[in-house]
Amino acid sequence: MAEPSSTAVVGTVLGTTEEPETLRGYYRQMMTIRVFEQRAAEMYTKAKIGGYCHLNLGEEATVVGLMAALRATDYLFTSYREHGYALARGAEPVRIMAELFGRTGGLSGGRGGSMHLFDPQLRLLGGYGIVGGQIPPATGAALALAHRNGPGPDREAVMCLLGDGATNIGAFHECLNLAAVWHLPIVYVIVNNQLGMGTTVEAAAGEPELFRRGCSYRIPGQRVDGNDVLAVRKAARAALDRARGEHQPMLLEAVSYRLRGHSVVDPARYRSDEDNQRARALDPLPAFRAQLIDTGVLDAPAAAGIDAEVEQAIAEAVDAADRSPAPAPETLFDHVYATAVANTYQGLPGDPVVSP
Amino acid sequence: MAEPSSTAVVGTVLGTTEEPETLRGYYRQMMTIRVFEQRAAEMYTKAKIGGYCHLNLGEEATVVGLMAALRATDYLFTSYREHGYALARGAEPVRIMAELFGRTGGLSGGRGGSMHLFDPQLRLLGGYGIVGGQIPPATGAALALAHRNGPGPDREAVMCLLGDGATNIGAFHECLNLAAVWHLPIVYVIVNNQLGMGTTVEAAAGEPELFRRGCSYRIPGQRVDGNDVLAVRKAARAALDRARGEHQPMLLEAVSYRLRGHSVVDPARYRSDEDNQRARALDPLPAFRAQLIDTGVLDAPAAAGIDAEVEQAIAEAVDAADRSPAPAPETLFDHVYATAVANTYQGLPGDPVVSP
Amino acid sequence: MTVISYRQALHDTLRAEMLRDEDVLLIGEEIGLFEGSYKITAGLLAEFGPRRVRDTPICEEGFVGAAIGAAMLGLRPVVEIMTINFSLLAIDQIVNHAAKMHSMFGGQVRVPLVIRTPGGGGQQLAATHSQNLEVWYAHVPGLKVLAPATPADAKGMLTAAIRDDDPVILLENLALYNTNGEVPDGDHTLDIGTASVLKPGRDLTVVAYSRATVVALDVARRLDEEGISVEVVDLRSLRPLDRDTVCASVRKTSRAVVLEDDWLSYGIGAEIAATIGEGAFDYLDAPVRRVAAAEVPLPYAKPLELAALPDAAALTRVIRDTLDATRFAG
Amino acid sequence: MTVISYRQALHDTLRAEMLRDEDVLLIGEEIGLFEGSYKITAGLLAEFGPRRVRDTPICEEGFVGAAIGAAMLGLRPVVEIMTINFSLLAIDQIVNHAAKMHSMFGGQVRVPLVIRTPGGGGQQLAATHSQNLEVWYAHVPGLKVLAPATPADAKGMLTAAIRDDDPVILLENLALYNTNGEVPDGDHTLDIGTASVLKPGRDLTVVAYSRATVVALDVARRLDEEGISVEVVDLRSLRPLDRDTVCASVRKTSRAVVLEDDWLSYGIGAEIAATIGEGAFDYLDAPVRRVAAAEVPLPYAKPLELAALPDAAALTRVIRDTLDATRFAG
Ligand SMILES: Cc1ncc(C[n+]2csc(CCOP(=O)(O)OP(=O)(O)O)c2C)c(N)n1
Ligand SMILES: Cc1ncc(C[n+]2csc(CCOP(=O)(O)OP(=O)(O)O)c2C)c(N)n1
Ligand SMILES: [Mg+2]
Ligand SMILES: [Mg+2]
Repeated sequence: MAEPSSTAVVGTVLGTTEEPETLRGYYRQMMTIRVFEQRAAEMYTKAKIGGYCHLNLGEEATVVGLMAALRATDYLFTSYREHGYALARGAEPVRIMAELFGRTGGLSGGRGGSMHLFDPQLRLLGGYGIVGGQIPPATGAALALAHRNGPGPDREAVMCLLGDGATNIGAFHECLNLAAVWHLPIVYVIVNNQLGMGTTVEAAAGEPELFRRGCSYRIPGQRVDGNDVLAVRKAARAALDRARGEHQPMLLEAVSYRLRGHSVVDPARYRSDEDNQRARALDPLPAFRAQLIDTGVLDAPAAAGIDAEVEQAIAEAVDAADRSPAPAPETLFDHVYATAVANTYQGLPGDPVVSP
Repeated sequence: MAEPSSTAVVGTVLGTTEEPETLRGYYRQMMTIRVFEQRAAEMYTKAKIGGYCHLNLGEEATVVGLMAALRATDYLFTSYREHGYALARGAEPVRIMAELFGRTGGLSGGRGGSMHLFDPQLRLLGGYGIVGGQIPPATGAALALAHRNGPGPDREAVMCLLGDGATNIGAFHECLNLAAVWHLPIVYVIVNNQLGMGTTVEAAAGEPELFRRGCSYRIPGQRVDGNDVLAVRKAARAALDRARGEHQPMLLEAVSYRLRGHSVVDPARYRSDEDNQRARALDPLPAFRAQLIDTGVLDAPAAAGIDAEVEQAIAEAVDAADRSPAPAPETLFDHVYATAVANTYQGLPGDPVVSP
Repeated sequence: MTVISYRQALHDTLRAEMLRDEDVLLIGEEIGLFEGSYKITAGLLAEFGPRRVRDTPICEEGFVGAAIGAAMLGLRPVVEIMTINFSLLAIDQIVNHAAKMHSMFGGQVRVPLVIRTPGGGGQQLAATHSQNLEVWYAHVPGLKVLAPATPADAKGMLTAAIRDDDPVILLENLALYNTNGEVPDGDHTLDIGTASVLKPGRDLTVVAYSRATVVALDVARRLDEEGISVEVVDLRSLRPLDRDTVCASVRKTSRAVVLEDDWLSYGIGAEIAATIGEGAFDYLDAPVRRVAAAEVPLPYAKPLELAALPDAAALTRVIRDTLDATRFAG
Repeated sequence: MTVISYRQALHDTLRAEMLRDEDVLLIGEEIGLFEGSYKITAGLLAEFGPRRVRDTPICEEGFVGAAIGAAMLGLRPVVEIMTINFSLLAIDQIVNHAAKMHSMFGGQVRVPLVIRTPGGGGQQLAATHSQNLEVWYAHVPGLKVLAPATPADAKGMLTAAIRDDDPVILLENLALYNTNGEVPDGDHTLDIGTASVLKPGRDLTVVAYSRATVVALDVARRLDEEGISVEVVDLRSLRPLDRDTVCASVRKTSRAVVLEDDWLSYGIGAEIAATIGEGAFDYLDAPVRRVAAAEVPLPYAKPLELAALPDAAALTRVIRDTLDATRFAG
């Protein structure tokens, strides 16, 4: 297991130049993700949520730092582990929870579920359940940007998130190469939580310093401490600026550590006690809270106040989500096609194929 | 277009330590490939050969150098541009030409054609028509070797050839990574003929110094002048020795230049006159002949003698191939399965699906 | 109307749509400088430049997926996959992504993407380069799958495909590129999802698509001379499938044969036969027979290739058998 | 005979074959340390070590292709692809390579490879993780495709698959892993290519495979109580397809319904219906109806998922309709 701070890390010293309000805002966002994910786990155990459910627990600083760097006009593609990104990008918690509950009020109308959050207003162009599946469409979105406009400081860019495990799949290679030869405004961010299910980065990758894997396309890489929200933000901003300003792709790696199992149902027995202790030690939330208190940005009561507000807000979101109606069976064939054409078969199981 | 000799090239000075007989043998092999391919092109125009037909013209030094490095016990996987490899590996020209003619005497019984030469005795485990398609099976062959035996100087290794264009496909990435994490005895050789159909290496690859593309897996790379048969042999031997002796994969790049179109039918209009002049200037055959004559290994009459013998041998092979019978239609269902099982449908077009 | 080749019809349509709509762009291997493996895109790089005609490295998964992403942002990419055999490398992006997005994301994004790709055997390209795998795509909701047989339909369907907001697979055919036919001048678009009765007949219906349609028409015309009246239904659209037109024809003729270039078991013809069996059950005088490719990885050697692929002779034989089985007297 | 689960049957068979033959090795994502996404391989890494139980990075094309190469050199790899949905990433290696090699290389190399992979919807895994794409593989000569429904058949077919010298796809099913059944002790192997009549009946034949077979049996047993005698034919092998057993059954019952979990159009049932329409034409009293999944990318929301997937109620309804249509009186 790589020490996230061991190599090539961009450090940031807290405080001085940063508005306290901004920092408190990041804390609130991180806490919102934490609480949301805990409630999601709970709802899963209560069978309010089905299918797979992957949480961002332990990745909150990465999530918030990345989303702070992204402009409203930029586009975001993520893997299936994306609740936190939707939250930090500004989606209402109720709409995410409603999606997890499979309700019409959900971000994807209940059709996508946990792995497939989508919001065109937020330019969140999808969570994707096939490992690496988001990489080609994200690359294509950047192609569309480059097709329409030249580079410039006010241009749009694309951020494509992927897990450490996803760097081993062919689409990663094909698309980074395309981004390089086509000069696309895209930042690929490896959210390295040090595991792909039960597999460590070292077991999976011939070059485990993943940020170096852009070498095969002359795409520069950078590793950042994913538990340091400001370091993440800074590195992501620089990468995005280069992408939009020069139409040059970049590979960023944010190293954090997955706090729990791969998905809600995974007890993570393959992890040792030591691993788990380390996970807790690296947990970015208590660390950030302590830093803010140390530097006087927050005091304990204020922190507790934010925590309580967040708990309250998420609790309300859960309730409100539960009041959102489930899609009616009659809507089954909605959205299969965007353009209606003749003879589309819309039989239910057991219906005849031709009216006799 | 990269100058093959511009970077990281392993040079070799002819002569001194090398047996003249060996050098003359290489010349004969290179000439055999040259003549075979020319006759193949001719046979294609005469419609004795169908489908696609890709020639090794311009790559003769690479082919002969690589095959000289390979031991009889090693395994070879190639792309569809493989006539020369089969020849240099020791296949009788008649059996290759018979395959191109689609005859039972062909290396694959006439079932595979130009792109799919196979010979288990020669451990030539196939030419493959899907770009990059040979990379996973080759990697798996190396896995089988590693599964059965540890490393050692007398062990077997695998050589997997691929084109410059093939380095951009996902399987390249996935398999080099597998070879790295699994420590496989394999040498991947990029036969860089500077074009994939009409596409230059620079247009296709973010890192056009292709031998560097192992960086993403910590696989060392080396570029060699593919027009220098001894340099190729030396680099390939070293790589194979490392593969068999340490179970470490290696990426070798041999740079030459495609003399003609992508396949027999391609007039290569996308190439400039300058390109074509350069191709002729780089042609390894006259260069090697001149070198051998300069260094006294051959004289002009001896060279002419070899040329005539080769012409004669290939002409006989063509004739003999033409005498090999075509497979009988009754053998259509042979080899679809290795293990016969019940109810395999063997209807011809129009046959009923069930005997009534 | 002008008589042009299937290749020319495709080429002219691409050009016309690129002129009409600035958002249409072409993506594929060797479509620019090389002018296309089968020259469909000849001249377009010179006319529209590399921004609109984008050559790609060899990476089907990557460039097809990139076209999907470009389509999500409102461009209208027309991708060429050199042959359908190579589409297997991109199939995760086509089936797990393009086909799913509109529905899975609750109707919030559209994927106006066209994938042009030829199928077909018979050119001695051997097992990996001669496949007809269109049934795979036809099986998948979220995709539309077209398979024109004539230059006119090639134009009409490609136009419709480019203007459609869903991912459309346009299946071309190596053996059809050089065939000629009358093509309507000017704007010409067809309704996706409709079959066409290319030749009316009374005695038996042949259902076909793509190259098989051309063979079927030829056979039907020859049988006409013997007083056997064969109706030819050209499916044109494999998804949606125009079951009504197929069944209406068979209700009239009471006999049907399917001609298809893919493998028999689980091929396109299976669905056609099943559909007829259900939709024209009471009208059917004889079993629906399928004339399809022998179930082998297609060998390179010409005599084996010929033995494996369906042809006019096999179709004619099965038509006669079917008529005989029902004591047809002409 | 011992009663064990389908999961246990698969696990025990893998273990037994690994003990029997040193050349059998397992390759797949998370099959070792993680003990398998669905725990089929639990304990095997501990018992056999990483040489025989090989965890791989996420690279389906790469590791499936590597298994092919290992098989070419005489090993007998059993690959797990986590679900059939991810097999799309490896399909070029499976269909363009494994399926072609023996034939295309003139019979000079064998590919004794097994690919185990579960299909199936109904777990709210949404559109990309709930597919039943077995018909794609069933269409391809050079492959053998098995789809056991019972723990006993899971054992018999996996054993046969491992000992077979061709690439075999063994389709498992998420919904079957926890089902129980009697399994023969000791060595137990089945003939690839044979269907089985799981329950004899007189009035109507239901043809099914995998999970659908279990539903069909259940429905058949319930209808028995009403005096409706349904015969259940479990295909078990999708390629080769045992057409004779299917047709023989329908020649006896004169009515047939197919139950399948895949999409209706161009699904497995299309071939079954076409086969019956041809092979039992003169015996058939009513159209062959298919009960299949609605043609949508499967939505996550439970009510939509339930509406889209075939179930016992739909099968029962169609059986009754079919009997009614032929004025069946019991
Ligand atoms: C192509 C593909 N293969 C396998 C899976 C199963 N799978 C889901 S998540 C996962 C691990 C991914 O690890 P990583 O990329 O590190 O992302 P993380 O889950 O850690 O966020 C795997 C193997 C899949 N969804 N898609
Ligand atoms: C997956 C795939 N895509 C496209 C093709 C068509 N094609 C055949 S050869 C070729 C160019 C390959 O170039 P390179 O790898 O440099 O090999 P070379 O032909 O120069 O030996 C292409 C694109 C193919 N056979 N397979
Ligand atoms: Mg991870
Ligand atoms: Mg090349």
